[in-house]
Amino acid sequence: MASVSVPAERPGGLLRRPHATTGFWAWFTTVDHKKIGILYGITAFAFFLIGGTEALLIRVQLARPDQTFLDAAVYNELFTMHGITMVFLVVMPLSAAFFNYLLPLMIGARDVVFPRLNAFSYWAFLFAGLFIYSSWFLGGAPNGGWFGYAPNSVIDPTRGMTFYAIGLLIAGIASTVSAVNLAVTVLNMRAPGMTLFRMPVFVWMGLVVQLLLAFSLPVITIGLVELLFDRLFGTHFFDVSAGGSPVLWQHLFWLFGHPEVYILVLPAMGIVSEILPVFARKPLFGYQFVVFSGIAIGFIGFGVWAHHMFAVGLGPVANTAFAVSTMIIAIPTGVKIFNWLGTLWNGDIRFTTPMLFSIGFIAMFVIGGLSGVMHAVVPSDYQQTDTYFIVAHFHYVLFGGAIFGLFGGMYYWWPKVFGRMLSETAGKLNFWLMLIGFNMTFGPMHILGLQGMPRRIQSYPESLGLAFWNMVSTIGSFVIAISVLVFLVNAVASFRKPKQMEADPWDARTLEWATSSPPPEYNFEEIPVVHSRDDLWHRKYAETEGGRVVPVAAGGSGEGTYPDGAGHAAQDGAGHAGGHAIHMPSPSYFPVIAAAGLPVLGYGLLFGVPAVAVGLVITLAGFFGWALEPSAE
Amino acid sequence: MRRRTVVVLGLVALALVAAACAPNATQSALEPKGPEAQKSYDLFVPVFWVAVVIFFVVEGLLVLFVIRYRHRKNATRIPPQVHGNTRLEIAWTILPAVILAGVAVPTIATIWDLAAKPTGDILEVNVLGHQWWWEFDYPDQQILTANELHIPTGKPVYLTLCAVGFGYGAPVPSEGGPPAPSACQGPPDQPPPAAIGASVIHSFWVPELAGTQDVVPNQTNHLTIQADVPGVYEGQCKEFCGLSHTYMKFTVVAHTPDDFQRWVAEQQAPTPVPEPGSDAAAGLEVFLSRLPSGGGCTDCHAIAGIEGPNGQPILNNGGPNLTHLMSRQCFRGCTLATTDANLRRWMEDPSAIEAGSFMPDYGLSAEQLDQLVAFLNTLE
Amino acid sequence: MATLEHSAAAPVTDHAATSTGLPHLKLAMWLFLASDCLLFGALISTYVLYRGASTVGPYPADVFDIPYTSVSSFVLLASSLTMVLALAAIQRGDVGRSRVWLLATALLGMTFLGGQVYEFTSFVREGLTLKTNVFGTSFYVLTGFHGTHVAVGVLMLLTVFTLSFAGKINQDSSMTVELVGLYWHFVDIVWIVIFTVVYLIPTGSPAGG
Amino acid sequence: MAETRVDDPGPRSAPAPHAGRHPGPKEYIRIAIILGAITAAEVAVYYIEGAREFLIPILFFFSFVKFALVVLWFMHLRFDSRTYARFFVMGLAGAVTLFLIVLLTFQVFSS
Repeated sequence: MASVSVPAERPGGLLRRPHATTGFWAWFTTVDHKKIGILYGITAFAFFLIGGTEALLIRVQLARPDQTFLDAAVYNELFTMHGITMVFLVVMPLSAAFFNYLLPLMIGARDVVFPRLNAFSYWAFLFAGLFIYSSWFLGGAPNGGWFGYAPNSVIDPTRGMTFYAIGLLIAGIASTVSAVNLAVTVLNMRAPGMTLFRMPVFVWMGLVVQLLLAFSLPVITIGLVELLFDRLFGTHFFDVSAGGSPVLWQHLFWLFGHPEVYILVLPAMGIVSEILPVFARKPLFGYQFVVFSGIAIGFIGFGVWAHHMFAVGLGPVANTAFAVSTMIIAIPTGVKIFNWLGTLWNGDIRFTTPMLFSIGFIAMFVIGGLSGVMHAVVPSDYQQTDTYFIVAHFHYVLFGGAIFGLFGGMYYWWPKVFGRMLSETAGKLNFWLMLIGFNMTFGPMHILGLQGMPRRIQSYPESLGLAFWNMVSTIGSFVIAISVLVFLVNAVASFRKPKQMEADPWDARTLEWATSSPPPEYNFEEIPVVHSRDDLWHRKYAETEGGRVVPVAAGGSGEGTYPDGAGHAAQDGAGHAGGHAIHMPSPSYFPVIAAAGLPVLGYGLLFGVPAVAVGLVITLAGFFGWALEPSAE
Repeated sequence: MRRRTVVVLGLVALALVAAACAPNATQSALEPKGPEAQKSYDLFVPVFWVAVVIFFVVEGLLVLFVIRYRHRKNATRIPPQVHGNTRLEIAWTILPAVILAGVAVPTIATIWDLAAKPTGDILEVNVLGHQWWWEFDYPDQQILTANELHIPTGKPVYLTLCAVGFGYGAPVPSEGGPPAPSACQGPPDQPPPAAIGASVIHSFWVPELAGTQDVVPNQTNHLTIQADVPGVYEGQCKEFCGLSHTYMKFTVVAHTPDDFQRWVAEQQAPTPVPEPGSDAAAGLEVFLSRLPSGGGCTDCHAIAGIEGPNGQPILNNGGPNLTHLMSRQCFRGCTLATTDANLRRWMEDPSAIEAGSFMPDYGLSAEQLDQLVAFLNTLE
Repeated sequence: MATLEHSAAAPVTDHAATSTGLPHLKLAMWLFLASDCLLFGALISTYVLYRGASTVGPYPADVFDIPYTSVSSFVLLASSLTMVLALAAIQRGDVGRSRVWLLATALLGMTFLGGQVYEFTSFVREGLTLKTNVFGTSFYVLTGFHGTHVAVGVLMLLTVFTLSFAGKINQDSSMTVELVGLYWHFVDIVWIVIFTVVYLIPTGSPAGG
Repeated sequence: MAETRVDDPGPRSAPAPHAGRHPGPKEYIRIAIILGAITAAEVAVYYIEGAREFLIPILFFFSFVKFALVVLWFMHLRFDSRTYARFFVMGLAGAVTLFLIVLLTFQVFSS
């Protein structure tokens, strides 16, 4: 299905670069980090709706004991796809959307360092997602859990786990490429004066996440390759009868899987660290400590993977070591939370929707963090592992944490991206419904787990007395669904409004608010020169000797005071005077072509060698055209 | 804000209450019934309360600040731009570290405690994880049974766990014969059990008696369980192990030492021979015969003391050993009661009951089914 | 891949200043190589775990031909030399000589690949396939992965070689050659490790490990 | 994550295309000869019966030296900015430590 989009890209005028930067087809050839960010966002949100629907089906099946609404096969496919979708096709790309759109703006750059590579990453990710989902129609979706434990994932007779392996490999390529791209962007593309310790925390978290990706993805890549070879070519990596070890897969998976947790949550932490200061009207408390704790979390995050394997029988030495490292990682996490509290302290807090989501993030993430520490208590974890207690824990981290943060980010930057405000009323409704629904759904799961409900079971007997809280949980999940609908309506409605938005509606502190909303294609007419952290704020406000803060002459009204400040509010960036002077990279056909080859290659591995060759040819053709096409129009 | 906190706090409070006094929670980690489970529980409770305290402190501050420092109508004050405070930073780095250290010490002690093999008077049992049922092998008692683990109270039971694939048969004990080798090691002339068939990872969990121990192919794990009071304790496979993972349950039946000895004696008693001409005898014929489809019960199931058509001993090949089947309360991963109706339904079409079942549908006639049920009923 | 990006990076960064003072592509390439370390780390440790774990032969000692493999190691080392010479030449602006060294490097790389193909076939003849045992499985996948890296390198070298005739490679664009060089040397150091860990270090008893 | 200490000139500095002069062909050839010699030595040690018990440490030492020579001279880490080195060491050290731990949990080295 991926190849479907190729004909549109037939390299007709070979090596001549497309010009159009507007219109439908321009989306396929764009290399503009902002457009690519929007593409990431829309795609990820679409998958969010699908993954959420899968979750609802699971909840319906579990609403009452001994239900037969879904049979075992479908149920296993659903919880597997729910996990894969939410982790790889929702939270990761949604974070990528924010990184793509905002990192260049926040550091005062005109684009990422390798714009076409950036486009390639997006298309590869999209095709990976479509590839995995095509499995529903081609003999069954993955059914071995998102963690795909061997040997079960190897001996499963359906094609599902082969789709899983190939799909995640393609997604992995996409993420690795964009990780290198964005890391170099942050290091090398900063505006004059934007030293590392003047960067917004969100940019810092972006940098850390890209490095986590760069160093953790290769490990799962090898794990997936070994799984794939076992399934396709009869190798024995995880074949016990030949002396293979199933535990090797667990190491390779969790060596990636744990850093992945921080890959998912650090972006949200960065977002919250941007939103809190703006609406508390104070700078972030203990900037350096928030940054360093973020780095520490990323670093220690590589040393805790075996706490997912306490019950495997690694022996007391390993369990002790990983219990300790796991407890240690709680410390920098705590530092972050206390600094956020410090930011709120003595602030002048405005309860806008972004702020509500950020406060909700802190409140919920604390719960997830605390239950996390309880898992580090190994003997206690012997009871909790693989029960709904764990499910509750990581949903408090990844939903109460990541998703709340990302929603806050959407409300916060929506006006910047689309030049229109989301309705605050609908936003608040969205927040409260989601908060209540979320706690109704996942709070009871703590109890269920302790009462003896294991994970990944299709039903449970009446006798275990699990019925009540399961029903509560199911009802809660539908409340969440309603809150998401409210967001959808809000989003659609916002496009009914005219595009009338000043550059800096929130009276914010960072560079992206210094240019028009939406920003012109080239972001800044003149690359700003940065003099301090929260540079924009310092251009709007000054401090008297007494430490009183007073607006500077120019404004504080929210008008940025850079050259090319908020001048172009209404119009489209491309269309104005200064614009033509600035030379931006031309769109290109080749990223999408190069990416389109990958799923074709994947189908080839599944359904017959010829397609492998075709896929390789398409991809190589893409890259050669890429290398040879002129750099400008 | 208040509303949210109420929801949150309410849930946490409920979590403890509801969990502590939940109705017939027969598989609950919160009701330890033996020293091993107690050790986990004794760590869980204090850590939980520490967490609760921290929770109230942090969320309390959050709510306090949010209320205290909310923006008030037409207040024009811009708060002082405070950038941080190193003393505070040091404080809230060290304080958690100290608390965690306090948690770490007993944690580590207990890890090693639980890992140690119990000494003195213990019972040893091999636990074999199949897709999707549990096999229990008592090497010293020469008993091989399934889905029901019988143990004496007040005595540590040291389990040796291994995962085996379809086609592996634990060596059948035969009365009078030489003691069968330990099932997890397998017969000397065979490769180790895990290396046979397509075994997958399972996880042995009976929360009221002990924490989880994974059952991993090509790896022999150990777990100590102990029950202080007689009773039936529910257990379940906790690691996703394929299509019918959900239905891989088991029970641990704890007897007083005397009752346990009685049970052992029962299990060791020779299999009664059905009197000729009875339905049961006909059922035994069906059991031993090659069925139209070419297969037969004895391909997988053995019964101590019953020999094959031409006198050869029957090996268990992946199916539960049926010796004294009717002394068990349940079968099929302990999700069906051993009633005539259930046995009949099961033999009639296993995969109708269990997705992906390894037990074939031999298209048995109604008469054959009746005879088989009659025969199985003699296996008390 | 990074090399292919070269042209696109240019327009955005015409004001060629970078915050760190380091060229984008070189930074990217080093980051990529750093991440590739973990790729091979995973493969090599898989091999170390399985080298002695096979339940049936042939075992490493039965198939390895050290003299033969050491020759291929020499070839790959030599290719590293020709690669740096190519770089030195282009940095001097001596396109002609650089071209020759690039071609030499590519040829040496192909020789190495040829050698690997021959080695694989002879192993298969001795009864060691991907499916024989965990040693075969982990050996072929590790060395095959490395071979693929070499092949990609050869492809890049030949591309650069061809581009040089189009006058696309000159003193100013010596970065392209340097990047291909970095990649190529990385492939070489990976082989240095493989040669020691896989070939030279003797395996314990088939049971052990 | 050492890279956060990236040399960080506040205002932009034009990139120094080849920070620190790279060595010339002569030095490259010298290095290559050393590399060849070591490889020869490796193979030789492999066949010397006497060296059996020291074989593994010796081999590791040799390959380490070769590795270092290529990285420092051919890949210019000795001459280029430390930032590249920081990245590379991050990956390398990470790989070595992580996978050593993994192999240790398998008791690979005990036999």
